[in-house]
Amino acid sequence: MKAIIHVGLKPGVLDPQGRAIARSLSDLGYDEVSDARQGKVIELDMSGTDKDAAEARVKEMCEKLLANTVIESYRITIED
Amino acid sequence: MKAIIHVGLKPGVLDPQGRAIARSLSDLGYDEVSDARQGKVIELDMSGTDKDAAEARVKEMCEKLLANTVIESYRITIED
Amino acid sequence: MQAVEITPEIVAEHGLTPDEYQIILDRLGRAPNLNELGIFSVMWSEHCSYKSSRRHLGKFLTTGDKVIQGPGENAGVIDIGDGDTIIFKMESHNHPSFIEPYQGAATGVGGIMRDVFTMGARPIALMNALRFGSPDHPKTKSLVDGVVAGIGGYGNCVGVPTVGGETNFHPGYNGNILVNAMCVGHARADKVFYSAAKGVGNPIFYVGSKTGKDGIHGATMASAEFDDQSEEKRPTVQVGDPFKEKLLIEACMELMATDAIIAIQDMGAAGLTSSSVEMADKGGVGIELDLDLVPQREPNMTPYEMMLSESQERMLMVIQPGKEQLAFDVFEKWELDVAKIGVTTDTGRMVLSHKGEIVCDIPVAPLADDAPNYDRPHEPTPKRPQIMTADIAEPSDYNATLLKMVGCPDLASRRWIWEQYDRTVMADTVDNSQSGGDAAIVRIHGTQKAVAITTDVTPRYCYADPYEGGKQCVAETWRNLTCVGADPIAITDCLNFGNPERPDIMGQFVGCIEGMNEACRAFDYPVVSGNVSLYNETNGVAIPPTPAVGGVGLIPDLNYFATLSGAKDGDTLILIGKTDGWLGSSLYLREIENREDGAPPPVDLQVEKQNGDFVRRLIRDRRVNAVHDCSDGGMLIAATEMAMSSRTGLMLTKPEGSCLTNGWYFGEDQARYLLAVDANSVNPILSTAKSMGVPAIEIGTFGGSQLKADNHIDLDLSKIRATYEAWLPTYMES
Amino acid sequence: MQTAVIVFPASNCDRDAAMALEKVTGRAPHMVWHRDSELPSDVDFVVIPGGFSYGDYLRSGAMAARSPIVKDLVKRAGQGLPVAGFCNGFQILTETGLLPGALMRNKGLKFVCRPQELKITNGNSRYTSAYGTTQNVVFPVAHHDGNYYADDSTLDSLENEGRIIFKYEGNPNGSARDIAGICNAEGNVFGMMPHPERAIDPQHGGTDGLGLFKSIIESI
Ligand SMILES: Nc1ncnc2c1ncn2[C@@H]1O[C@H](COP(=O)(O)OP(=O)(O)O)[C@@H](O)[C@H]1O
Ligand SMILES: [Mg+2]
Repeated sequence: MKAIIHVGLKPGVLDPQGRAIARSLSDLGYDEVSDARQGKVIELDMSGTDKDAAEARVKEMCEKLLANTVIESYRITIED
Repeated sequence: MKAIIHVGLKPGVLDPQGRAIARSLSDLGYDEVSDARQGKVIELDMSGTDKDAAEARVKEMCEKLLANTVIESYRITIED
Repeated sequence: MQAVEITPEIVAEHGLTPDEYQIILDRLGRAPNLNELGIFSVMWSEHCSYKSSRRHLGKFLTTGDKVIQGPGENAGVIDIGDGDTIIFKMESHNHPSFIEPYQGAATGVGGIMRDVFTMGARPIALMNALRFGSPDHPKTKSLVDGVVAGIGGYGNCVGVPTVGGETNFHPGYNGNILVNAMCVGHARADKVFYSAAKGVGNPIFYVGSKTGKDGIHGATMASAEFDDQSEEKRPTVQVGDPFKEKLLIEACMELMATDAIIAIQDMGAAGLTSSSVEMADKGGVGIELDLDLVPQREPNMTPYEMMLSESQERMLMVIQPGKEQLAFDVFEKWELDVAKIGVTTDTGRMVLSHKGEIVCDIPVAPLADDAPNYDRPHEPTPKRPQIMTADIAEPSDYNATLLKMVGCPDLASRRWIWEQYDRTVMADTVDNSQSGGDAAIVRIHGTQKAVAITTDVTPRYCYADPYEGGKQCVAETWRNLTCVGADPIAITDCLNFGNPERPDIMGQFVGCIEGMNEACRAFDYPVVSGNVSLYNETNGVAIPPTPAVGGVGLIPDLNYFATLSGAKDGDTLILIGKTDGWLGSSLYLREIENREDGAPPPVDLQVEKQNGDFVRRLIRDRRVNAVHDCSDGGMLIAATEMAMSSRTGLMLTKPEGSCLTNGWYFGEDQARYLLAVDANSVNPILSTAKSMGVPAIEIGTFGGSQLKADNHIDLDLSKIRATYEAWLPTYMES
Repeated sequence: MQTAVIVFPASNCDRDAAMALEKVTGRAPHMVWHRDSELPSDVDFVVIPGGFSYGDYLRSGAMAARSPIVKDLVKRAGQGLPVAGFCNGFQILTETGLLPGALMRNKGLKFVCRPQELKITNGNSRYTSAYGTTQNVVFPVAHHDGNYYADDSTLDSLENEGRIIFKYEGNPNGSARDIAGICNAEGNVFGMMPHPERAIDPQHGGTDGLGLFKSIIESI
């Protein structure tokens, strides 16, 4: 199994990185881009076959280590 | 429209961040995790309605700025 | 505006007592609206108003020959001659760092830098004083990791070297870590800027980042005691953008080189509220702001949110009429947000408009003048009995004892920390390969002058006896500056304590201040800036009293300075100062005997001064090769550090008639220094010392690759070094 | 002899680089703003300084490499103008493609600042000729993304063509083959992670960096 975790800043939290990307794209002439945000994706290779159980474990991992829930939120997808 | 770009290290390029995550998870007792990789997601807010045209532009942005193709590969998804 | 009825609950949520609220009602002659209440609440919070501490801070010596600006401005300013000034301050970011260590520490660094460059100084050095809980506590490791990364992440990016600091571990900080950051900057004396808004009708400019909803109520949070729920509440912490900060520094420096700025003030805690109120109050003017013009990060922000937001990297300035375009040009060049958001007025009122309505209209003066000023009851800390050295058993194995000491959390090498900080950027850090020294040395760019900087406090002494501990922390900074050959000039401080509403805590606070002040007066070493952090307490358990002191001195000529490395084979080790073998409240007692008791070593300020002046004289006369003071762990630890740093062995000989052996090695008697000198300088130095009444004795010889002491110690220096270097990385990587 | 230093938003070693150039050439360099479209015509040598251009957001050096001035820089470098990048400057040079490979996050994941011993692996290059018989030098390192990566065939050709100019003695960041500094095939473009400009004064703890500046200046 694979767990794919998207970690992004919560709405309202300053994303200096995203801003700088948007700015740089507009300098390069990509005026159609009005805003940008940057987040992380973490991909885990996992043993086991029970998706629900895996999801619960991954949720725990996010709370403990993978996301900083003071400023970040996360989304988990489990794939075969 | 929204463009979602996943940028990850190419296979064969050592991913020190991914390794560190896998190690920390195993230290925390999550033995089911055998490996981890870390990548970036960049989300762009874009004007326009033509998805194919947008995709072509975003591809250009990736080649020019958003990914370093010496070490990274990318994947683009366009959403409404 | 939607009218919110101000209930007693809302008042309490704003941290205002019924009495305080009554004063607001009296001053306004009506009930405040929510915006006005918010503004009063942050201005009258402990953090902004110093309501529990103000009357005691007033006791400090704050003036002197070299003081250009004492406490009261964003940072203190001292004169270092030739038209140069040094501007510096220390500040806490304790609570945010506990909740989100990386961003908390990072924004702490960013905030203190703004205090310094807002006064016209280019930041040239950063320091930090850190206290963590017990290494065994489950949170400690990740807090250390996050805080250190945050400090480095911000300072490194901005390109200001982080040159030193201190780090301690103690269970007393398990629930409340301390992150104190200090910034030192340099400005020409005719280019120092102040915050008093002057004149009427002058434009007010907002520059820097946009305002978001960050850390609203942060200032009140920093003044409220923690309970176990606060981790659940997860208040929004601010995120720093060091890239913006760097641009802001360069843009401010560029505009400051012109005559466009009348007054300038960074937006720190309580953001736009405290910056605008302070500027208006100091200048005795009124202020009118149109909040629609404030650059906003999110749509539909309310006046309340805008006034209370703690978004980082923002400044407020009063611009000379006619120079508006110049200001726009400079900030636009640096790609920063810039807006003219208001004007100064002659009404003495703060008037805010938003979407065509007046949303706040209050007199400025009461916000500052009527801020509560409490005389909180305080009980002196009971004196502890003195512990007799003879009552402490001697260790059976001094080799093992020394290794245990150098490898203990409070003495082990901090390399793992300081290698994450860029210490050499700006290319003025002197002797950059050496970071275990007593004080950092940073050259004034383009000159042969340098500032010496140190931070110190020994909380176990302050806990045992606040008054003696208060004297000691000031004396230790003075001593550390002396060790590098600097003339100590002035200090900043960061007073970290528990809940001031408890008389025992308030007693610690008052005791420490009085002790510090006595030392400041004895050394003519004034306080020019500082910060108070109270309510560092969880579930009724307070941190040990921790008045961190940041000392700054001047090395007038870099041809004459010293560090703890530089001892050569064949050099003699001289001990300056008297050794009684004081073990009460010592690190030895704690680490080896597991006891944290006894009176701390007394500090005789006259003796400190006499011994220190003597050592500085020798450095200036280039008669010493290396210098180190004796502090935590006593003489043997100091001598070992000198040997390790100088990469040469050392043979110590205990003089006849000296105190008991464990006290001789590990006693923490004050006012002591170790000097490495050429063998042929020994007699002249000893005889000069004698003639001046300075205790000085020869206690060892450098050379070889071992550390030996009488028949007690015989260890390879490499083994000691391995133990010393191992603890922190092993701990962090376990 | 006229030198220049390019200044990006959040360059922070620009002043240090200027000091080093002035010390060696006796003349202050031009400080060239990243938004300019052309380098001054009289320039003989360009330094891209260290720092955190654009906050190192996205990837170190990525945004700076797309700045207006860089177009002209790439053109002039192609015509043989000597260009050196230190630290962030090296990252920018790899991002522009003037130098091969990429600089990834340090293997230990931490920022690392320390005096670093380096071995001169090509003493005949335009950037090392003044070192004579000296084989090892010490420059400070201070970076978070200094882990040099290139595929094996690139590494082999760098090695075979003598384009690896400096290697680490005791690798601080996990760089492939201990690479600290490399040059292009023509030898005029050079990049390294360590900071020679922070080792030009006895008070820095050493003056080993001077040789590098002297070498390139003498070669012009
Ligand atoms: N948090 C820190 N940041 C940077 N340097 C530190 C830090 N903590 C300790 N150091 C450095 O480690 C050395 C030893 O610290 P310390 O034991 O507190 O010294 P002293 O006893 O002289 O006060 C000093 O050079 C200090 O600057
Ligand atoms: Mg000391």
